[in-house]
Amino acid sequence: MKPEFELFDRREFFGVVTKTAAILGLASAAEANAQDKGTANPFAYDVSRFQKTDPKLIAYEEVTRWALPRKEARRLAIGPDDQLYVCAGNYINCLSRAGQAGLDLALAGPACCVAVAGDGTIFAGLRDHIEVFDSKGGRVARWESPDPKTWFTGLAAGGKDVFAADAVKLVVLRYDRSGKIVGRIGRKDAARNVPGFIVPSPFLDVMIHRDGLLRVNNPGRHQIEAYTFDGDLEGAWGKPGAAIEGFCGCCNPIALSALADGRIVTCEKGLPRVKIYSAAGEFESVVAGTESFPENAHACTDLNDCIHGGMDAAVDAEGRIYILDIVTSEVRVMKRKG
Amino acid sequence: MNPSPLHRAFLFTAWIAGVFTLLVCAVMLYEHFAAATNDPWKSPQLLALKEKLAAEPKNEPLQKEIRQLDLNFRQKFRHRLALDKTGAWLLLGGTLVLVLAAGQAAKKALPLPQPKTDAGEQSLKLASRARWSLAGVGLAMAASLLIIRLGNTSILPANQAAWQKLLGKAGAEEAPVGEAPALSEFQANWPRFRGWDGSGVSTQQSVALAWDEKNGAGILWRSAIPAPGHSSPVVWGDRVFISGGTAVRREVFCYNASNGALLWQRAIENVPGSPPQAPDIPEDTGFAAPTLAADGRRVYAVFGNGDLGALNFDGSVAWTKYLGPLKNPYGYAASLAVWGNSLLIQLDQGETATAGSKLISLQGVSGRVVWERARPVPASWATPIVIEAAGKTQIITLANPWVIAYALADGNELWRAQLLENEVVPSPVFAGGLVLLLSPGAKLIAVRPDGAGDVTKTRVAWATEENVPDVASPVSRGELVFTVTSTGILKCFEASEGKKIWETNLEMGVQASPGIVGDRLLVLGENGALVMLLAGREFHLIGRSQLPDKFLASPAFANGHVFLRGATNLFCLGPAAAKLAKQP
Amino acid sequence: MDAKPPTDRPVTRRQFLRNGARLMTITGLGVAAGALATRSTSAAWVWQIDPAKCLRCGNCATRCVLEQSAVKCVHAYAVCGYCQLCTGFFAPEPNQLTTAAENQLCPTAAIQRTYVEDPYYQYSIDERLCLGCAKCVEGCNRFGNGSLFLQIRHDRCLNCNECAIARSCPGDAFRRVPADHPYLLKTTSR
Amino acid sequence: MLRRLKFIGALGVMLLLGWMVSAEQRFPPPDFESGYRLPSASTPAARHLWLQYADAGVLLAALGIAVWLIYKKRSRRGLFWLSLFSLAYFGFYRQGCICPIGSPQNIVYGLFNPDYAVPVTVLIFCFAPIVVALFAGRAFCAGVCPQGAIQDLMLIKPVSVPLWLEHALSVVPYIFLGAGLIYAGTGTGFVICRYDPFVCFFRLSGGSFILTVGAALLLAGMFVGRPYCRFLCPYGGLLRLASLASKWRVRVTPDSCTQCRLCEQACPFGAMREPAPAETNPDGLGAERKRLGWLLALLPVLVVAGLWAGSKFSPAAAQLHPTVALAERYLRQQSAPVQYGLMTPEALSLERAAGNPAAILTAAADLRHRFALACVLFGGWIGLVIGLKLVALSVRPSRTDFEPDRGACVACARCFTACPNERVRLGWLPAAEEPTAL
Repeated sequence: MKPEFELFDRREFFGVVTKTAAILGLASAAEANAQDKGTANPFAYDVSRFQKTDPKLIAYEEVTRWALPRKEARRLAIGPDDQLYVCAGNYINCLSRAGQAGLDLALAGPACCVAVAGDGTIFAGLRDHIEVFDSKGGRVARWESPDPKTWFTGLAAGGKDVFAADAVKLVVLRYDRSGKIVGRIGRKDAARNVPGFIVPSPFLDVMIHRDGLLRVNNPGRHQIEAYTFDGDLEGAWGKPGAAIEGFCGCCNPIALSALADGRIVTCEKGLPRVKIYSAAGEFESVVAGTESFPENAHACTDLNDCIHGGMDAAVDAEGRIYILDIVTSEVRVMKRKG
Repeated sequence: MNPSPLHRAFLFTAWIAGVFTLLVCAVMLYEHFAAATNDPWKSPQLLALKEKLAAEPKNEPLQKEIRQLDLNFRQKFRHRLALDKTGAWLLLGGTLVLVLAAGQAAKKALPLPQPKTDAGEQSLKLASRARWSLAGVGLAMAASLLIIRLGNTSILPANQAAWQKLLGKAGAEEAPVGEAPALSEFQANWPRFRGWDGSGVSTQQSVALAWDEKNGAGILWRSAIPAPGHSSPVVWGDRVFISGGTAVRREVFCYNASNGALLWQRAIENVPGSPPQAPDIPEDTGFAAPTLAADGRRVYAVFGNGDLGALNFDGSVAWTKYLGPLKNPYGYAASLAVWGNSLLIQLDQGETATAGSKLISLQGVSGRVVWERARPVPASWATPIVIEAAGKTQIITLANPWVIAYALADGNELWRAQLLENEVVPSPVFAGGLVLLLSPGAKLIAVRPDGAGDVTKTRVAWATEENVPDVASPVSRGELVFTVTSTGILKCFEASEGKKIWETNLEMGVQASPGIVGDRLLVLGENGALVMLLAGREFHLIGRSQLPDKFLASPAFANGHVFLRGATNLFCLGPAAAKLAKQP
Repeated sequence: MDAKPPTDRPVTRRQFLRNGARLMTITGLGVAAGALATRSTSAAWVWQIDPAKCLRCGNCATRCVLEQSAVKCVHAYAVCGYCQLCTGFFAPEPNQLTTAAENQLCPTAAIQRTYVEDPYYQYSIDERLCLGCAKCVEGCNRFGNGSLFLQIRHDRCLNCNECAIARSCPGDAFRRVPADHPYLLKTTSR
Repeated sequence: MLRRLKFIGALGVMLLLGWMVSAEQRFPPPDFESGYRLPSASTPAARHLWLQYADAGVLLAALGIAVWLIYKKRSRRGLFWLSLFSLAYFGFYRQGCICPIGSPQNIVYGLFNPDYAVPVTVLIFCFAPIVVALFAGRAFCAGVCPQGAIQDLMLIKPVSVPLWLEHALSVVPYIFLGAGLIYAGTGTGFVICRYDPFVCFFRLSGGSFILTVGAALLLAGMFVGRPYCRFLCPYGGLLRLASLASKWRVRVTPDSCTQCRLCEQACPFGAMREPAPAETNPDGLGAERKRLGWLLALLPVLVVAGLWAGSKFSPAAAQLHPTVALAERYLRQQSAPVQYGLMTPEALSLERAAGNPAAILTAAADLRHRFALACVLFGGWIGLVIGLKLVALSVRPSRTDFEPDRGACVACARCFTACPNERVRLGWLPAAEEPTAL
């Protein structure tokens, strides 16, 4: 044992110094390894494999696309004259198939949905009421809703009836052309084994199919339901799933349209994609996959919710599909390959 | 010395504690590294199984296996957390024992006297050694700086010019800025709230008005205003601009200055990002309270819902921008300021705590944000002014409690003073080298704009406690300051030291800020009474006229005319009617 | 540094210098304090996450100085759709809509799914289990209404002078907020 | 333009609340039939304000007690227990933040960032120990600082560091301080807190790097007394300066020094200084004077060199700021794309930058500007520190007794009992055995 008090012991001192240095070296090495180099995030929510679509399934190609004159587009419809009617902001725009702007109807508030009847009558759905214009754009009528909470998100106009989908009250209202409510379709009703709609976000759509039945999307149940005008459930199909043949996420599909031969076009948000199913509900082909809507796919994650994402589609006489991207306010015109 | 049993005991304890501590350390380290694969969200095994299940969804045993494994891992995880906690405490305890025991073991006896060494030599040697080793440290420092410098390969631009180029690229489609109209042009017109410098003082030498108590004679023309609003007229050349709007639609109106014809009206709408549902704003303020600004090429308008738009003089939309929802209890009302090529917006909102207030400088041509500065203030309603003082172009902003001056060029703060209280509505003016401002209802204050940092103590020329206005701004040519309260008390102060010279009661409600043309002071009453006085050291009424409307907006002076925005009509008064004027 | 004025004069001189230095320092501190008086507050600051800026990168789970992060997932029930198939609760491609491990998204099963009434389910966070990894937040935002979001829980946060997560936050979502309004919650308005 | 502000003030407040709900109503939750009511998210409150003022109170009290123990009681034992208390309270109970060591950063940050107002408690934590040091030396280090206490506790077998090395390394804290302040002023972060080696022990958790560093320092601390306090602690540097001008000072013995050299090794922190040699040979003196002159001339040169070096250093220094780093990564990504993993912080931050490059780049440019200035000052500061230390080292000490160096002494009171006079005073030795000076 060495004497307690010599001035200082170089060996011991430098020993300590070197040890410390060594430990520090090790530490920094450990830290360097600990620091992730951006190679992987163990908590990543991974849907990347669903964002690529198998090209063999894609049956359509983009002919052209044009930006809309007005922002905040929500839905579009195609009139008898093959004109596009887009509700955007507080307006209904009428556009030619080439995207030439025509009629420009101002509304009291933001438009949520639009439909055009065979005689050219235009129905504009606002949050809580419906405005009716003649084909020249002259205001004809204003139909109030029965409930203050109402939030119309889908419209369909037939010969004698107009159907309005109310996403809050979870019902499709059947109006006659005079604006009188003649029926309520789709409300939960065990007796008629109607399951009832589940609509967590403002995307309930309704359309009249050529087979004379209504088609309504039931996003919460991931299915499409067929109703008679009187509200009898005639059938339903569709299953959840991020895979291409299913309806992804919590609440899809969000919009419907039909081809001349009765096949059904569906739109989804979250993984924005447009697909075609047979009238019976077999998955058939893809019109446009998630990879073709980058902004839209992003919108949901950027805007911190998916209420502002989404799209709508309509089909013209030639079977071209017009896709409205409500994030970019663009319309894409798709036509069948070959 | 031979170690006592006590000493041995301590030594022994120290050893035990040391070994124990090391063991605990080892265990914890092992756990730490094991965690790399054992956490449920990391385990490759579990992930693989889940993949497998995706392939064969009906596989019951596989499902069971996954559940079991997941449970195990989660339990392991909780277990590890618990272990870490206890481990840490054990470690702590172990170390404590180790230290205490070892400390006792290493206890020293009282030192023995040492032989004396040559202190002188010692200290000299020491000093020189110390100096050299210090030099060593210095060199090491320099070396490490050098290494870091060399190791760093920044591809960010090194100089200002390169930055500008880069930012230009980043700014994407950069419209050519173009040459701003000369200052003289701004002065000849009425480009913003209270004129080119926001002082309410006209550059024209005189205005000839007709006086008639009953039906306001001397009105050159009047035109109906299609939409409600409180924004004051701005005038450029032969155009008069005002704004109006409601929750549904917000528009800019352009009139012909010579005959009052409505040239065009354009709605600012479909602004990207602007919610379709306009916020609720009190009637009193409405959506069109902020006054427009014009720079000879475009007119700019901001509305209470946060929509900002630039229109070309032909009425076409140049660009629009959404400033975000404006959290303002009475509705946003600060007017736009324009200076050269830049458009300035004082966007004070919310509470100090919510930190939403900012001052924004935009490029007039493109609407691109040049700079943006956060402001530590709650909502305010005063309009900023731009002044040339102390060799700098300064932006003077008022809000409770700070008066803050920013450099126009880069938005950096120049000086600030804690002078204001309550809800700040009156705007500042710059006259006679002093920034004159009102602490609503409480004080008239003059600040020398040549300070830096916090100048509350140092640059306040004078402050006069008086019942001063809480809405209308002051007006001054430099030697006298005039203020008029909401109840019509008109006061005149000495600009040099703030002494009150005279005061009178005009017996009318006043919301509009007064203006000065030549040696005349114009005060516009809420009920339409237009009063002209001599802007002098003693009270001298020249004339009083009655206009058939209600007036909240401040008058504009241009082309020898006076433009007044009423609740329903836009008025132009002027010398064409001079023949009926009985001027003193 | 232990600098001493170069002098062999009597102690009083050094004493004098020392007193001078002390006086100057004290006045200096006084001035500093005065200058700061205008920039100081009697209140305190705490860290908080701005949900609108959060990018769900997972740092909150790994970077907190606490072994169990002080950041937890918070649920704004008023914004929730009470979905049967909650993308914040279920993995992207759930095998069945049950709470079985293989279907859950949360790595620690910290989300409780309770039946309310057909067809609605309530989802609530068990903070003792939550890591703050934001996996569910991403799921909810991507497909749903974004009712799940991260917040710093002040019963756990040590309020470090420098927040280790804030330092590494890719969204620059952390900021100091007044301690009397310590949360930035999502509401039905925006 | 606004009417009757005052009168609708109350209304205004209500409308503000009104704004909150009416801004843009989102899609409502389903209306339940079962009478289910929406729960609301719990919001545990932050630590009470009064508790923070209580902390400040404890600090002041502890400082007072420390001074009393050092100067009146002259009791090492008392200080030991006080430091144990501080370790328990400020260390393990308060878990570090906020402590005086980090507080100067808050103040600088507050000065250069208008959005951040410095809490009063922080002002107290920063200034109180310095003021005390101006009168009574480093009482804070002695008994109040938890970081100091934990090291002091670990000290088992002191090895005296050679004095020359002690001197040389004593400039490091000032350089660390400089770095801490420029990073605080530029809003980059609080590096002094980031690299505080002991807080992780107080919290019983921390990053692997800092844990290892802390452990290493503690191990070293078993032999080298208070390594952090002596060679790193920036706040210690401030207190060192303050105590140079302190009114009272720690003395080995209140009575006269008998030059018995028994206290020579009593200080484990290398603060003990021996009396200046009486005899001085004139020629040597001349040489020293000349050297001093040269070093004084060198001082400005060093400062200028520092300024220059600093200016070169600034781009690298700016890299530590997240925004600058992001701008950097963004530009690199433009030229040479890197594939980052799914949803990794890197990838996400890049997406953010791509969303609005102009904003990020403008901010980065702004910061680079700030750093350019800050780093020049930093460099100059380094030059100044080293230069002054050189000068100080070339000045002849004029000590007549064995006494602890004013700056270096942490007032731990260990040396007191090493002095026979003190022992006599305490009655441990009979006066007869009082050793005479050698």
